[in-house]
Amino acid sequence: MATPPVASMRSGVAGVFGNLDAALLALRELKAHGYANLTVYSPAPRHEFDDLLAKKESPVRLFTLVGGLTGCALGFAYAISTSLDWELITGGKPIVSLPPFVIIGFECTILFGALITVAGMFLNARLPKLRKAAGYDPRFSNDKFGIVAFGGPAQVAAAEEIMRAAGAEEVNDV
Amino acid sequence: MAAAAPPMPRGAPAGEPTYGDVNRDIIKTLAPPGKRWFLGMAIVLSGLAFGAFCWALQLRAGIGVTNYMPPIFWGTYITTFVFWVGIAHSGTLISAILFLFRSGWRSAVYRASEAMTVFAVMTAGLFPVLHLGRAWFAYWVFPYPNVRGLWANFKSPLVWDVFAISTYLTVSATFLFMGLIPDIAAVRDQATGWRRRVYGILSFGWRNSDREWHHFMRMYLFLAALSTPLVLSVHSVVSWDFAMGIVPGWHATIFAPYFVAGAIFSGCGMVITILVPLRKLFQLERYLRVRHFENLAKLCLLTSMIVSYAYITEYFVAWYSGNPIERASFYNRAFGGYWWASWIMITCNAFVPQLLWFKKIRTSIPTLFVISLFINIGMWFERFVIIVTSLSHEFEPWQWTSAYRPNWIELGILLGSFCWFSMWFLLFVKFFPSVAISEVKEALPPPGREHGRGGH
Amino acid sequence: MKRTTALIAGGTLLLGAALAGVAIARGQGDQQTAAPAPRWSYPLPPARGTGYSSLDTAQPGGPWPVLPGRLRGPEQPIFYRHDIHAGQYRIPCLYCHNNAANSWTANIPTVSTCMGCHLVISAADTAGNPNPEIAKLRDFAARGEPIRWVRINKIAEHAHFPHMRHVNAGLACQLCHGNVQQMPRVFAAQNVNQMGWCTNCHMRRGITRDCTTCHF
Amino acid sequence: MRRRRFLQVAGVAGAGVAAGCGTGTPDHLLPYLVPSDDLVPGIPTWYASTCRECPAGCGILVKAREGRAIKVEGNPHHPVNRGRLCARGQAALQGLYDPDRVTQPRKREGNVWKPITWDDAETEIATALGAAASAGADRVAFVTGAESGTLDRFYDVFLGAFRSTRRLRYEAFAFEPLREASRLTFGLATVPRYDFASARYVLSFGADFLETWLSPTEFGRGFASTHGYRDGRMAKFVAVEPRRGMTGFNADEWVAPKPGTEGMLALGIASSLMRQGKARVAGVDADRLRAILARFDPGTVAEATEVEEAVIERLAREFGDAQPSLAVAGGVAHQHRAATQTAVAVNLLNYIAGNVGRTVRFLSSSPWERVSRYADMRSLVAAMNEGGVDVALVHGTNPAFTLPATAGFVEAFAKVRLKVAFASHPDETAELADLVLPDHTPLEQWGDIEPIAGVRSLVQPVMMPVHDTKQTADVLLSVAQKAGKSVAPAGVATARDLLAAGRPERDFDRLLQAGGEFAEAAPRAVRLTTDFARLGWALPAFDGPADGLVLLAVPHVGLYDGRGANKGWLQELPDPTTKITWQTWVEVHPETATRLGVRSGDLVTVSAGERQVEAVVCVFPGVRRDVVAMPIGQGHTAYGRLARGRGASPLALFAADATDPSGALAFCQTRVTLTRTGGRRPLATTEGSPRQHDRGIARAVAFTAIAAGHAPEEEHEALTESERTAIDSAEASQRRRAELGRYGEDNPKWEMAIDLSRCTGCSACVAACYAENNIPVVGESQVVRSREMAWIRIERFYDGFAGGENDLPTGTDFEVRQIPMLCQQCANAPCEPVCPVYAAYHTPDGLNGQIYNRCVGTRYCANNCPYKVRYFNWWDYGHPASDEYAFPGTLSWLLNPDVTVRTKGVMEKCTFCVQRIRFAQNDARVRGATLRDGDVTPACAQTCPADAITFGDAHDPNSRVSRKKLDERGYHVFQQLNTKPGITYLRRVIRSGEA
Repeated sequence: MATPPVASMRSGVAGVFGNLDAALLALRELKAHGYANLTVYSPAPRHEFDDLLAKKESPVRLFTLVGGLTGCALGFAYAISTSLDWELITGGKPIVSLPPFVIIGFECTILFGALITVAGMFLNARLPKLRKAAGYDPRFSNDKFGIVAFGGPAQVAAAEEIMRAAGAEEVNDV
Repeated sequence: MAAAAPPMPRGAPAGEPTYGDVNRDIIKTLAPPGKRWFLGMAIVLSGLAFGAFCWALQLRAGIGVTNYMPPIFWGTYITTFVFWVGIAHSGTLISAILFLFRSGWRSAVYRASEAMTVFAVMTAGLFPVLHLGRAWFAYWVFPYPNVRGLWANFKSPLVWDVFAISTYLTVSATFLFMGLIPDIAAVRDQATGWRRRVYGILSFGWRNSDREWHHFMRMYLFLAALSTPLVLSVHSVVSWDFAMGIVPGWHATIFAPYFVAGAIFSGCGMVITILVPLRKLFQLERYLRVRHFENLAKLCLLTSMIVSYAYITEYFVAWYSGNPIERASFYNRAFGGYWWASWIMITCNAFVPQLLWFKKIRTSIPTLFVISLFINIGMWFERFVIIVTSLSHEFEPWQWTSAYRPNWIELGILLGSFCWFSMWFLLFVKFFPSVAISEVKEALPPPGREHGRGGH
Repeated sequence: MKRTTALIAGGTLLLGAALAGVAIARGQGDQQTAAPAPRWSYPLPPARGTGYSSLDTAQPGGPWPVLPGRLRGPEQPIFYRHDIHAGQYRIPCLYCHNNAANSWTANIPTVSTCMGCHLVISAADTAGNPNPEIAKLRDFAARGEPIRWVRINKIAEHAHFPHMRHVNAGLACQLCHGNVQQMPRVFAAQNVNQMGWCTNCHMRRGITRDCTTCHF
Repeated sequence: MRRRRFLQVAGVAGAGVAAGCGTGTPDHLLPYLVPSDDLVPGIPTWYASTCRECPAGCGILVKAREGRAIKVEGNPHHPVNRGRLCARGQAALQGLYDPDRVTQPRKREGNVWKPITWDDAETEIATALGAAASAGADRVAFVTGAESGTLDRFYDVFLGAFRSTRRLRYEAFAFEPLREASRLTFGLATVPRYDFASARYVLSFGADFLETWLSPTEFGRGFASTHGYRDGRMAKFVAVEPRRGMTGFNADEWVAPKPGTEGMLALGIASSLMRQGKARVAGVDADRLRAILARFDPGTVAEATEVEEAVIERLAREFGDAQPSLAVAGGVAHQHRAATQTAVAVNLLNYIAGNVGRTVRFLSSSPWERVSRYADMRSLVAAMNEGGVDVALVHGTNPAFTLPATAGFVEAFAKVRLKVAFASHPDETAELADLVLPDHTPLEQWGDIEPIAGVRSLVQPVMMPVHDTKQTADVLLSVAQKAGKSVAPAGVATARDLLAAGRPERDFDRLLQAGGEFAEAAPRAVRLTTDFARLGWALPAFDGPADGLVLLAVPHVGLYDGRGANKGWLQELPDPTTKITWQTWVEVHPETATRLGVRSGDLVTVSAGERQVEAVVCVFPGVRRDVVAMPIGQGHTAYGRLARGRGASPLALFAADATDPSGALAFCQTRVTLTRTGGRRPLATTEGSPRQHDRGIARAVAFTAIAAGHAPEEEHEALTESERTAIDSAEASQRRRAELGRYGEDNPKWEMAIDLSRCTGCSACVAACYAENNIPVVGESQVVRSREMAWIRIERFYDGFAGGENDLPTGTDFEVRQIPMLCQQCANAPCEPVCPVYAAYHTPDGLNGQIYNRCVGTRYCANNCPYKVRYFNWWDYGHPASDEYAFPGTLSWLLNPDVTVRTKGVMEKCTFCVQRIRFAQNDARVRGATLRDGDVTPACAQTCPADAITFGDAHDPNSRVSRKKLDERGYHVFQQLNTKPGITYLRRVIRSGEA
């Protein structure tokens, strides 16, 4: 990884950790020092980071709920309205036979629920990301953890200190 | 691409891999394909071409080119349709249901299973079209606004099927792809040149950040939660294709759970059938461990028992119902013109899996592979028995027959379907990681804790 | 939190709407047979544009309607001008196509029907030569040869259309065939094989839409 | 009525294009030149004529659309058939449109056929005839089929003009024993009129009167009306024959005497009748008869016939008690060396029971009197062999096929200098001829025949000739003119002129419109003569080894003597007895089959000495253990694509000189041995299981029970109180839904009632359905795969005997249950809701609609139909470019333009002839009338000779079908499935045991 161009004003630092505990220590310290604008990179989801970052419950679940309900309503509405559009009796069954329509409703619930959940994830996770993320290092998808801290020059310097102290293998400017 | 790594020793895998090992070993599977891969692809494509040729003949002349004979209006195609839908199911079971149950062992095998699901549904989805008398009007079963003002009959189980299968395909493909995103990102970070760009696009710019993981895990959980009822519903709906009919031998309330269990059974069998060569060829012994196969074998044994129980129940209910037509149908199933199909089914599905009670057999990969082949054959015959023997011996004795046998056109299309499936799978393993990188990592002790407690 | 509430409320609303729709729809299903469908007159197809003559100045005995710049429809063995016969001279459609009133198929008039008038009428020019098209007709009649007209309107063979019912119900021929009286050369004004077009008219007039009315 | 020059309205006739999309090629419309009074495009025209498919002479009405005949139906005013028609009559159209017809005159030059002009051909014949006439008398032979009426007389005149009397009206089935027996017993060499309708008891000694015997449609109607159960009454029918064929299937009892002993049994019954004092003869006749019959005491007869004494006594008692009764004999299959004796014995039996003059009546004449005898044919063969015939004219008959090879016709015919075949089809005889002058088929001809004395039934062309053909009489007139002979009154140039001669044109037109003059002649009284006393009453001899199996050669219901073999409908019509199509089979008793080690589908060589043929074994319980039977009609070497090279003819096994006292060829003359060839050929049968496994499909009830007022017992045990309550409440809760399948009362609800006690299984309905609904003929290979398309089929189950569920009966005491199975038009149809695209749905008038053009071909509906009456288009039968095109050549002309021709991949099924319903409804609306009961009749009900099928509006309480539905014998097939079928079957009533 090439070192970033030296700038007089650096907006943040990225710590590269080869050790989960070191990364956790750094994160805990940074949090304790009041750093709010932190990004943690982890090759696999680690609940330890979540615990430390104390995030709010992800709103993705609401998307699921709304998607599911919409799908259900659309499924039923579709089946019922099209059946009524041209009334054809089959097998002596009512035009609007709800039991079979439950299946349509159900499948639409799942379909819309799933697709809107995915859409919700994309929205909330700010995907797709078209530009390079500041401080990202390809090793973060391999075997290194990363913490990127942003702030004023003083904060950044302090963050670098904290990271190095915690055991960062490298601390790079962003 | 990763730099050349020291070759893995063959035979017993070394200890727990590290994060770095995982990346290296799995991304290595995407290395440019060798001769064997191209040979395999050539075989698969020629099989597919033969299947396509058979279908072309059928489209040109009519379904008459098959050996279908009334009253057996459904035969090989619907059998194979149900077979492939069934195969699909264990993939979702392993990826979604075991995810919800937090079964850690799934992480190593789920990617291949989920891919198998998608490709199996893609294969299955061909058959309802293939078997149509007028395949070129297949789109009429979709309720789309049209100039005739006609819609689809939502009371028809076949329309339920349309919805179930297309939902299943969409959702399982989404689920597979969502799970792939972090891994694609990992591949991207190792790749160079145009590959890097392509994987970059496919990864949607995934960066492994805490925000991404946070929402991703939620989404993944809900997808799993939605997939679980979906997978149960899909095979239930497929079973209702039959159970909603009044054909003796089809018209049974047991069909939904019976079919779901059978589907998972056949799917687990197919997962074993696929993973054994995959593990061998890609030297993934460190990730696909005997433990995983043993668990799959246990799942096979469990579902085999459920399926066997369903067989017994079917016969019991036929007898206990006192309905002479139902009884005749089941008597015919076991001892009539298609006795051989029934006994192949029972042998492969009920008797052979009993061997899995023995740990020695469960942990012997070659034996498991052979048993899995038996399961595949048995489950194909299960559908054949349900469809063909029931139709051959319905209400009207004047219309009984047991002369139907698949002919070369039908078998050609059956072969074509296996090749179609294999083609997608072969492409998949060369373009995407067939073991989930991030999930395997998640299950491993993280860097710095390798000698501490294990993952789960 | 606000967003959450909104989302839940929206979802509930949608579901409620769907359920209400079900309720209303089911109620309608019961009434449908009782309530008479409104009679609704279908607009006649257009009579202006490419392929149409203007009849404003054409009077019987007067000059013929002026041919439009571009003719539509296939060329026929005889340039029979509906705009003169049916338009300018107002010969009723059923005069020639008389079977439309009593048969499933409407007929093309026999050569002798044409000759009924054209024995006398020759639309001769100043030199006394009959109009060349009429001469062609007379040749056909003299040779005893049927005229190979090119078919314009053909309903698919899986649909059976009783002309006599529609004619007897007082429907204008133009409804399906377009304003033939303004067509120098006949063309298909409507795609008569568009089922929705048939059923819409049936639906609006409260006529059965049962499939076996036409398909058997 | 003169058919003006017509030109086809293109497109209307183009029903050949299947349900699909518009065609790309431009269509042309060809208008008529002159408007025709009786021809409105789109509206059918009906022409009255007479069926010439067999000598019975049924009256027909032919429906023509735009100048093409598309359907044949019975003429309701005709005294022979009263509007009904058999399968052969229905298939007359396929003769007309046979793609293998001779299309133009042709002349043999060496081994090739060269076209020739009519003029040259006529000149050549005229020259040859002139030469023959000058060479001597009787040097011209003219062989026709059974003819009567004007043209028949004309042929004689024509022949006379060339100094010849060698005129043969040759029929393979000439019923000579009947004629000879009448001569011997009553002094009249004729065939009496049999009145089945008034007989209260029918005994048939091998007469297949519902199949090919004399006039099957007429007899079928009469038989059904007396044997059909109504208001506590029905006649009993006992079949006495070694093979139980379709006619025997309708018997309440089957008595199987040893082959050849039927006559003896009849005498035994007559003898018992005398001794029981039930005889209705007195005086000299009685004494004389008593003396003759004394030898035939039940004991002796029982021993000879292998029929129990008690049975003989009982039959005699029943036969004597039922008044009047009727005994018949003379079926071709049982025409052995003593066939005349059997017929005489039966005549005596009728005479003793007092039936002569009641159910057996002698009219002034019968068309059968004039039919030539086998001996005449043999003397013609001899004459031809001796070179005594210079010119042979053959018209409307095919002796080269229907005579046994040993008769030497082919060789003798070859010696004739000029052989002229006036043939519509390239049959075996035409293949041997020097000149083939294509004849009009009967539907293009003029003529008149006299099926019953006093009835003049006219034949008139129903359309322009399909090909460059000419009616034989017209050719002969022109030949006579060229030869300078006068054979007709001045001014007569055509057959039509001959017919109309001496009648005003208007009068003749009126006659044509009616179909003829139907004043049946009065019967005449007859007295018993003594000629029969000379008979020796010896049992017939059979050739072949004593332990061999007696071979019965059975006329085929569809193919008759082979003339139907190039008609797809008749080839594919399942034989009513064995249900086999397209093939030649040999019927073997189950126990004999076990003994011989053969199974159904085994190929065997059937050998009678040196002569042998190959056939497929069909294990069949309707033959005695010592008898095998083979159908006549296959084994053609010419005649067209369907007939040629198919199957074998049992006639090839016959010695030509084996005759009975009347001189008739013995069709039952030899014992044969069966040897397995080792090969197998799957039977092209439509039969699945021959047993109904107690499923209550074709139900029956004993006459004793129903006449005593017992309702037919239910098929299941009585319901308990709680079951009843549960069912009732479920039904109540379902009522509103159940109504959905019925729609409102203001719509009609089309329903059908089928009286199984009338249905004879003759399968005329099947052929009618093929004709009406453009059903494709699929061929042997597809029938083997059960892919036949017949929308209505006759199922035939063996029942009423002790034995396992899968066993075939081995004794004679089994019942045959026949049931026409067609779409039941269920109100709760299982086929409808499974269709994803609404191609199957319920119409407001209670039909189970099937919209071909919407069908995508999932075939779920067929799976879900418990009656299995849905048929799938496995191939593209309707597309001319398809390899499987079912309507090649001119066959496509018979397509009904009112019915869509189905494309490949769609499901089809019986629609209750919805096209007829819609036509009738539209017609009524245009006329401002309302439909009355009987205005709509589906093709099957229309043609049913037994009038077993009733169709109508079940919402009209006064309709015939509504009343039939309430019959105590009514039931629905698979009632337990709650499909609410629209077809009510009325149980067959079986009058077995003592009656």
